[in-house]
Amino acid sequence: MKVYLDNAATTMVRKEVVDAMIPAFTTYYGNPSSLHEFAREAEQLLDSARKDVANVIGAKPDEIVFTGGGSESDNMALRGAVAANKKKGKHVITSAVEHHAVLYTLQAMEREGLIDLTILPVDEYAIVSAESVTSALRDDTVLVSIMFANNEVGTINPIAEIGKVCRDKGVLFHTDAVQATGHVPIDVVKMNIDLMAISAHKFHGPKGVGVLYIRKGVRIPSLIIGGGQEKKRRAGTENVPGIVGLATALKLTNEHMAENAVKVGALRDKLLKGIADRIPDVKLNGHPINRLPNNVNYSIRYIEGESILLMLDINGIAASSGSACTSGSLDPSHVLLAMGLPHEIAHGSLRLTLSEFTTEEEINYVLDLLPQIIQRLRDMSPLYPKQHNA
Amino acid sequence: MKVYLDNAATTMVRKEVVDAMIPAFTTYYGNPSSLHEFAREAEQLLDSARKDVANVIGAKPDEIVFTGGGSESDNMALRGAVAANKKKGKHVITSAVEHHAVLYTLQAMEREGLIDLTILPVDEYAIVSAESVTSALRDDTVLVSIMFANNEVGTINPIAEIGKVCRDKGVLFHTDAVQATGHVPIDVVKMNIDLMAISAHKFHGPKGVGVLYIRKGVRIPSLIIGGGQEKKRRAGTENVPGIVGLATALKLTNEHMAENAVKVGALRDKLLKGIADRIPDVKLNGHPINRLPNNVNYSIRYIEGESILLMLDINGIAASSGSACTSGSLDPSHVLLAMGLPHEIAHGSLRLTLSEFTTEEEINYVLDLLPQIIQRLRDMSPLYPKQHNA
Amino acid sequence: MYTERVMDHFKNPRNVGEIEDASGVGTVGNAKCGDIMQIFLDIDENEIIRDVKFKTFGCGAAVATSSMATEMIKGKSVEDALKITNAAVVEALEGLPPAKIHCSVLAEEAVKAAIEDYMKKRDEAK
Amino acid sequence: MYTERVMDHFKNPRNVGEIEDASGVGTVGNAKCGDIMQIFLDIDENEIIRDVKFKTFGCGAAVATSSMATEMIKGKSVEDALKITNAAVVEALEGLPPAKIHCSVLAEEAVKAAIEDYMKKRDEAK
Ligand SMILES: Cc1ncc(COP(=O)(O)O)c(C=O)c1O
Ligand SMILES: Cc1ncc(COP(=O)(O)O)c(C=O)c1O
Repeated sequence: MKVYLDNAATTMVRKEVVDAMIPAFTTYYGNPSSLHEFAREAEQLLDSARKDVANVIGAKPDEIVFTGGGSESDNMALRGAVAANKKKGKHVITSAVEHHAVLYTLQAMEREGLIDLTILPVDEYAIVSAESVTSALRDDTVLVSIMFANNEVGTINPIAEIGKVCRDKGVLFHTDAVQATGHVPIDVVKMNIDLMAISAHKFHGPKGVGVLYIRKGVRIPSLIIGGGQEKKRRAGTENVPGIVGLATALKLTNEHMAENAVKVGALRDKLLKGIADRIPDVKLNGHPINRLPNNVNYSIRYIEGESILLMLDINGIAASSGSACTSGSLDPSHVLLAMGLPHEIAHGSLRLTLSEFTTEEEINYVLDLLPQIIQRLRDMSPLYPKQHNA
Repeated sequence: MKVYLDNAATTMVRKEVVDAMIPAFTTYYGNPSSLHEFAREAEQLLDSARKDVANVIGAKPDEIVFTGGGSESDNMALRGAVAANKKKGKHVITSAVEHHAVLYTLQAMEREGLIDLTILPVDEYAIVSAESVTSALRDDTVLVSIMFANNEVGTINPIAEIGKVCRDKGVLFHTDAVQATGHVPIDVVKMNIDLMAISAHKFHGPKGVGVLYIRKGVRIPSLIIGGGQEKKRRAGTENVPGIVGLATALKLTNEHMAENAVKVGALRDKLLKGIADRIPDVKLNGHPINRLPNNVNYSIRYIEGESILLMLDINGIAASSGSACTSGSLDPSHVLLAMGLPHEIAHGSLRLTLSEFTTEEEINYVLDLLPQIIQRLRDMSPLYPKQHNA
Repeated sequence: MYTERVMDHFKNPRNVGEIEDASGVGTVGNAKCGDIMQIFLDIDENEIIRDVKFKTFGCGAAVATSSMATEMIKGKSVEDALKITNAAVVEALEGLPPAKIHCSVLAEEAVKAAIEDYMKKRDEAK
Repeated sequence: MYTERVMDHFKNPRNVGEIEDASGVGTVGNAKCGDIMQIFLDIDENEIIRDVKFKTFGCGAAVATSSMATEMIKGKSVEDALKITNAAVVEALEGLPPAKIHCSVLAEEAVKAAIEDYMKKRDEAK
């Protein structure tokens, strides 16, 4: 049996999305900037994708800039917002649990002397409170970047509150919504969001294509300079098939968001509870309620994450420990450490992320196997207390 | 009849490429950074694509960085090379006929105070000579960026000579090979190239994916920061299907390069000669011999480019005037102006770019129609001399 | 990018040509900018525009705005023709892309230049 | 990312467990870094390693290198066992990813720590 529970890392592209992309590869393949029928057809595909994306997040089509993925969107937002506000100041606020596309970029900018950086701590659930943002704001603060939902532990931040705090102070607010988009309702207007990053491959769309929402009136320089595409905000021939795929996937995910939250949420809860019931000495990471409906993240004491993943993989189960980008690295998850977990416990985390294609059968299979796997590894571990061992 | 002669703007994705991509969308969809079978499958696809691309350009797989397209590759090369050589100097040399992804980026960097920029003039054929590079080199020159082949007029530069001049002086050499790759032989080692930009959609691959070749030993900072992908050189979940598509397309184009150059070259020559024979007062733009095998570019006196395109489009023929990215803009092509054409002649250029899928029937159709179209527009033109008019 | 109306006037431009011994000729724009419009008027003794022709070097919008402008003033009095605005031309064409609005301005200017030329000739003849 | 050899030792680790009243025990690494290896030796009067067991907290490579190291020293003399190198462990496993080489170092160190412990006890007993 093959069970894919690594949907926070990336998702399968759904059939409807592939079907929607194919004509853009082979028939409507013109360059939208050209001046002929092939180009107009491609431009129409772009226009309608832009409208669809705007609709889902409560934006206007003009506010949607298509990019080469979530990381590019984050980089563009951060570098752009800081460059555009040089005269006002150079203080930036972010949180300790951001994705590396935000955290490493801001830290690089700090080293380059471009910004003064405040990294807010989080509580034990990885939540960034609006109060902590408020008290960190300074007169020279130009940008606040707080993620919508955390990729490792699934915790959802009080984005509307943080947005309000920033808007009231006249400070730009960027949110990395790569994990949230398509999974929880987003309204950029009501939430006072100025800049927002989206990535298609997190909701059954293709890899290598994303969105940066830029609120009307916010002007930031381009990260990629050249042709006049995307109203001069992002150069490069538009990835028409990818953009069509992104919009198709987002529309579909959004249409079924509520029902999927229930369906996926129920399976997720079964998995959450099943693990807690069957395996001693585990600790749920992330907020129990303000949490993405598809995320399970446990620290499993006495053993190390990679070993768990390998054992699961041998049995056909795809999972993660820490974020995908840093697996292979030796550091434990910066997110779990920021939440206050001791190193040895942070090393033993297991993330299982579901999708609407996950079945109950798959969850049962995991719940059957996981306890044995954990026990086997614990029996091998010098940290596992003797009394259990007997 | 539909005739697509805008292949320098973008190309149809060939069937073999779509077929190669589909499994990466729907079956091998794992995130290559994860630790399970889905991830390993995706990683194998990446590895083999990297080898294929390296083979075609004479590079080592480690030297291939996959990006979100040609513009990103150019931006990364330019910003990266300058940032990495801050201590050595800040003088950069480029040419007046570069694509905007190079020219505008360097001009922005100049405005930002990051570089001193020398923009070399070109000859009447748009050629940048190695001698002109040599005489522009200074002790504080850190980078030379000269395009391999021009996107508008198809002229091929003496890249190996320029590469040698730079290497001898210990100056980094970047070449924008977006138009050349797959169409003319490239050997990064023999040509002494340090950095080179490639874009898949110019050789029947997908849009939104490209390559930056970075010679071993050349270290440049990332343009997009975040996860550790591409050996920490380009963050963001790898666009596995796009990369597979790029490699498949490049391999196929490369395998048939010689035969296509003959086949496409013959049709191109028929078109070149046919236009010269049938239409008076036209001027070939670009070098007659050192020229991409698929490029036709004529200035057609007394009339304006967009009108020609519209008339062609009405008759099912897709063509370009100036580069696609600036159509819609009011400026005439900076390339034609740099070649010394007067404004009113630069305004009347027509670019027809063929592909291996172009047929003789299509060329005949264009040759039949074009003279009438030109005559109609000339009859409407106040610039058209009376004696012709009679 | 162009409306059907624009494309119709581009494909079938009305009043293309020249008028020999025209009552007034107006030429505006220059080749450097990529647009030249020339308007020829034949005006009768009651100051009614009996005939109008144009020649244009330029993009699709330049051709369409010239064509539309000539239609709008044909048969009108000189006085009425002087009231033509670029906005009216754009409206008659059911819109133009923002980058092409300058073509409609050129068309307005061409009409006015031709009428001025006529007036100058008329006043000189007096 | 792991060779078949590594995966084989990870899936079926040899010599897992503890030895009560071991002749020598070595523990290296720490939980903070994500790896702890513990090696237990049973050494006979001829200084031959009669039995060896290990316990490991760590990644796949940590488990595989511990397992391989115990296999390599089992039945060997203490003198020979001291000559074990991390490179030999890596070679026996047909390679390790660069980021995991430190695990083989840990395995070497664990063996040596266990032998040192044995020697210390032996010398104290004299
Ligand atoms: C010479 C040249 N450089 C760079 C580019 C930019 O490539 P892309 O559109 O893939 O970003 C193009 C084409 O658009 C080009 O022709
Ligand atoms: C929260 C978050 N931000 C940013 C990214 C980066 O997106 P991408 O991989 O599409 O560049 C990811 C996923 O990788 C993510 O989970």
